[in-house]
Amino acid sequence: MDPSIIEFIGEKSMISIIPNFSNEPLHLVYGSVGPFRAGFPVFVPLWLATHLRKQQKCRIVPPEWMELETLEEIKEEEKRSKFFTKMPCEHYMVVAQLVMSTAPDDVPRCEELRTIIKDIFDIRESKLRTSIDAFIKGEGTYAKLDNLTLLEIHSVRPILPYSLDHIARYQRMATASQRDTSMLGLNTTGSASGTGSMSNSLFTQ
Amino acid sequence: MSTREIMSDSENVEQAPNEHELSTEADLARAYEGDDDDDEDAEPITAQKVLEILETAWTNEMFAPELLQHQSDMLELMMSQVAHMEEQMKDLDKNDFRYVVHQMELERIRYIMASYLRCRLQKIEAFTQYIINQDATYDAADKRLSPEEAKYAQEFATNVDEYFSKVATRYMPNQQRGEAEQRIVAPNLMSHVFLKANVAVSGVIVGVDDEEVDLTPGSQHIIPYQLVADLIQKNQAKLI
Amino acid sequence: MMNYFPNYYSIEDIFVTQEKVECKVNTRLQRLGFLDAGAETEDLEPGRTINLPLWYIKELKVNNSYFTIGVPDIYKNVHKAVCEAETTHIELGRLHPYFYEFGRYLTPYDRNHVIGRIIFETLRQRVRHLLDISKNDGESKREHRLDNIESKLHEAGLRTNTQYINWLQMSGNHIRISQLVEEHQKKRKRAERSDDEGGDDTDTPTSKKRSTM
Amino acid sequence: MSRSNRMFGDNAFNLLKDLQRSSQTIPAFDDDGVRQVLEEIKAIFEENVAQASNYNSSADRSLWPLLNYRHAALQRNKRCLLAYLYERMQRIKAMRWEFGPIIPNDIKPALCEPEVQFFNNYSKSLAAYMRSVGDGQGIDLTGNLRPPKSLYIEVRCVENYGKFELDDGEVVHLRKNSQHYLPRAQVEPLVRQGILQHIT
Repeated sequence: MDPSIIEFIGEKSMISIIPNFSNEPLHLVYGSVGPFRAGFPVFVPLWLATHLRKQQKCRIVPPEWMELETLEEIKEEEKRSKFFTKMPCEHYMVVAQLVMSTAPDDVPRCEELRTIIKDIFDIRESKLRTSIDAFIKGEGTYAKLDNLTLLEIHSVRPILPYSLDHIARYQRMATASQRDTSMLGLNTTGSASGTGSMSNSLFTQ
Repeated sequence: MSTREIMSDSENVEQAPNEHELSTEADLARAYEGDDDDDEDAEPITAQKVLEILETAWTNEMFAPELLQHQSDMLELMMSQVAHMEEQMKDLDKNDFRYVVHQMELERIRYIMASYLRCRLQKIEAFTQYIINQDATYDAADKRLSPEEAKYAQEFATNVDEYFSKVATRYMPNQQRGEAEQRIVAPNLMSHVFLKANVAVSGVIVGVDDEEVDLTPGSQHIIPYQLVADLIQKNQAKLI
Repeated sequence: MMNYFPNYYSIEDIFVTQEKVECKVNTRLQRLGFLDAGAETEDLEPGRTINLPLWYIKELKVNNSYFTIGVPDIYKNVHKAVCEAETTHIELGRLHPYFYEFGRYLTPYDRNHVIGRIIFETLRQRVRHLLDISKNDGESKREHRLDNIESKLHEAGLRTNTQYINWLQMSGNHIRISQLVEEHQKKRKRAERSDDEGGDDTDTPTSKKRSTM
Repeated sequence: MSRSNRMFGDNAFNLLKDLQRSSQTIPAFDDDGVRQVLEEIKAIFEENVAQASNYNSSADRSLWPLLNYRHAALQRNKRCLLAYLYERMQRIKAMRWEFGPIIPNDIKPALCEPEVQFFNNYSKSLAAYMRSVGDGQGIDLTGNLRPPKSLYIEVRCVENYGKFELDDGEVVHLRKNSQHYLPRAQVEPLVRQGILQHIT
């Protein structure tokens, strides 16, 4: 899975736009949007918002959290907290990225926001690495990851789950061989075909 | 299956969203809800609901190491829905606002369906014999493979066998007992996955030493798949 | 892409099981002399030390009476580092290209039960390092530093990072030429260049029927 | 058995090693290599059968280790050979998804006849499956490969392709270096085939 799929999933988030045209509501499979009235805000899925913005048919209203002071607070909170704080939007990176790249003019202090959002992501990512390290050294096979967003999870995928798979595999092996010193050589395919088991089949044709 | 598709706004813009329903046979709705009771008037299912179910099936399928239960009823409904909307829009101007927006959504839906089925095909091709054997032990209602997939799996297995036979196996001494078994490729069910609980689930075993944990709704975890496979099946949690 | 989980057809696992292990012959083994490159006898004589491939060893019982399987020193040698949790600097790939998987196969034959523990601990200690070097490409890309499993994890990590960076630059979502076609075209161009000039290239493999279903 | 004999299974292993080293598209089917492995399998088997009759009729167990070793070698040979075929099969399958239902002419000689047969059966079976999905409504799984971003994309023509008819009957002329704004879903296969290039 690459970020374009995470973006695709995040594009379902609803966002407010101010259209410069009027239209009746549209009944999409995913639910209705509209009616559109020129100059009045209306919520639409992000994929539609960016499309309309590119066609210059609307202005995007940045979500409430996309604002310097709020994000400063979030950043400080994130630094202070041992855990992952709950983000104002579960697709904050995708929303920020799409809104700020399609409609930089609609977002006041866009560049500053970009930096601070990137900071928040980086803080969380490095926190994730540290907690992974602690978790792995603590011999666990299970961990809680509340409040992590998809893109943050993606930053350690597949390396984290794969590493855990290997570690668990070697752990099982170490434990198994300690338990049973007389066990057969392990066959990769799982069948215990030791030397004894072939006597009846070796010579049949 | 006879399905009355939902009306799309291109023809019927006045229609209220809650009337966007796929009138389904009762057993279809029950097929998903689980047939705890057999009343005839099961909730009709909306196109929106069908899409949500497919989306969840898609993401679960992407992250689960094994093949999950097929969703051919949902898929069929959604494909009819898409075809129906296409049909209704075909006379619209390509630059019409409504046409463009609906097309964009349909492309998203088509992508989900195609990606979902591709993902399943990959698993079917990788674990063919494993899946066929497994399905042979399940009741009709619990089969992992849809009838079309079952046919495909069988053809694929035969095709591979033929190739191997013509080039190699027929020149080899007879197989021993257990050898065919040894060659079956199986998924690693102990793969770690990322999980999000949909509802509260208590007493989930999370480790080899039977350690138990209660999952709160919305909580996220990384855990070996096998320990939570049943939660996915019962829709109590989803893979992320 | 799936994680390493060997099955009957796994090329990787076949490579691992091709590796040889030193074994001591415990008893005269009739007509197995050909396994001993340094001897001229028909039989394999007790006391000789020979190299046997893993694919044979794994079929032997741990307590078989024919051979004693020697545990390679590489595992003993990292024991101290593992105990001190100082494994990140070890050039694992130099010790053995399949440090983990080779060790995994030998675990049951190690009567002291250290190998199993060592490979488990070593990976556990080095994951953080793997995560870190996947983030900073180029740095610490030294040859021999990683074993085969680790290189695979590292490559996966780098790929994730590249994808993320491309995404940030919004360049990740182009439809691209299929990999096989691209490779094939390059090959063709090379061939054309080395061929005579003015060769007839209307017969390109992709030019005619191109339906997809 | 001569002293200079390499250990059993080496031919089979080399088969795999060569394949592994080769590029993504497929190297020529190694007829000789495969035959040698099959011969080794047959030879080991026959020797074991011959000795086994002695073995079974006497109480003498001294040949057991030899039989055992050769049996393992036989299994090893089989495994390498089948893994070789399995890996080739993966690449042949990939060709169906990437090139389409026709094997490029200059690749075809690399396949042996049963492989061509495999490709054709696979292609047929896949097409039948795609047509049957959704109670016969059908879906093309070789398209819609990436999340859609827009209905139309800007493309540049890499080679002279000629006429291309869109679903609505409109015909565009795809001439080398010409640029077009076309429906994404319809031109995706051409981009995949390297005829068109997706530009921003």
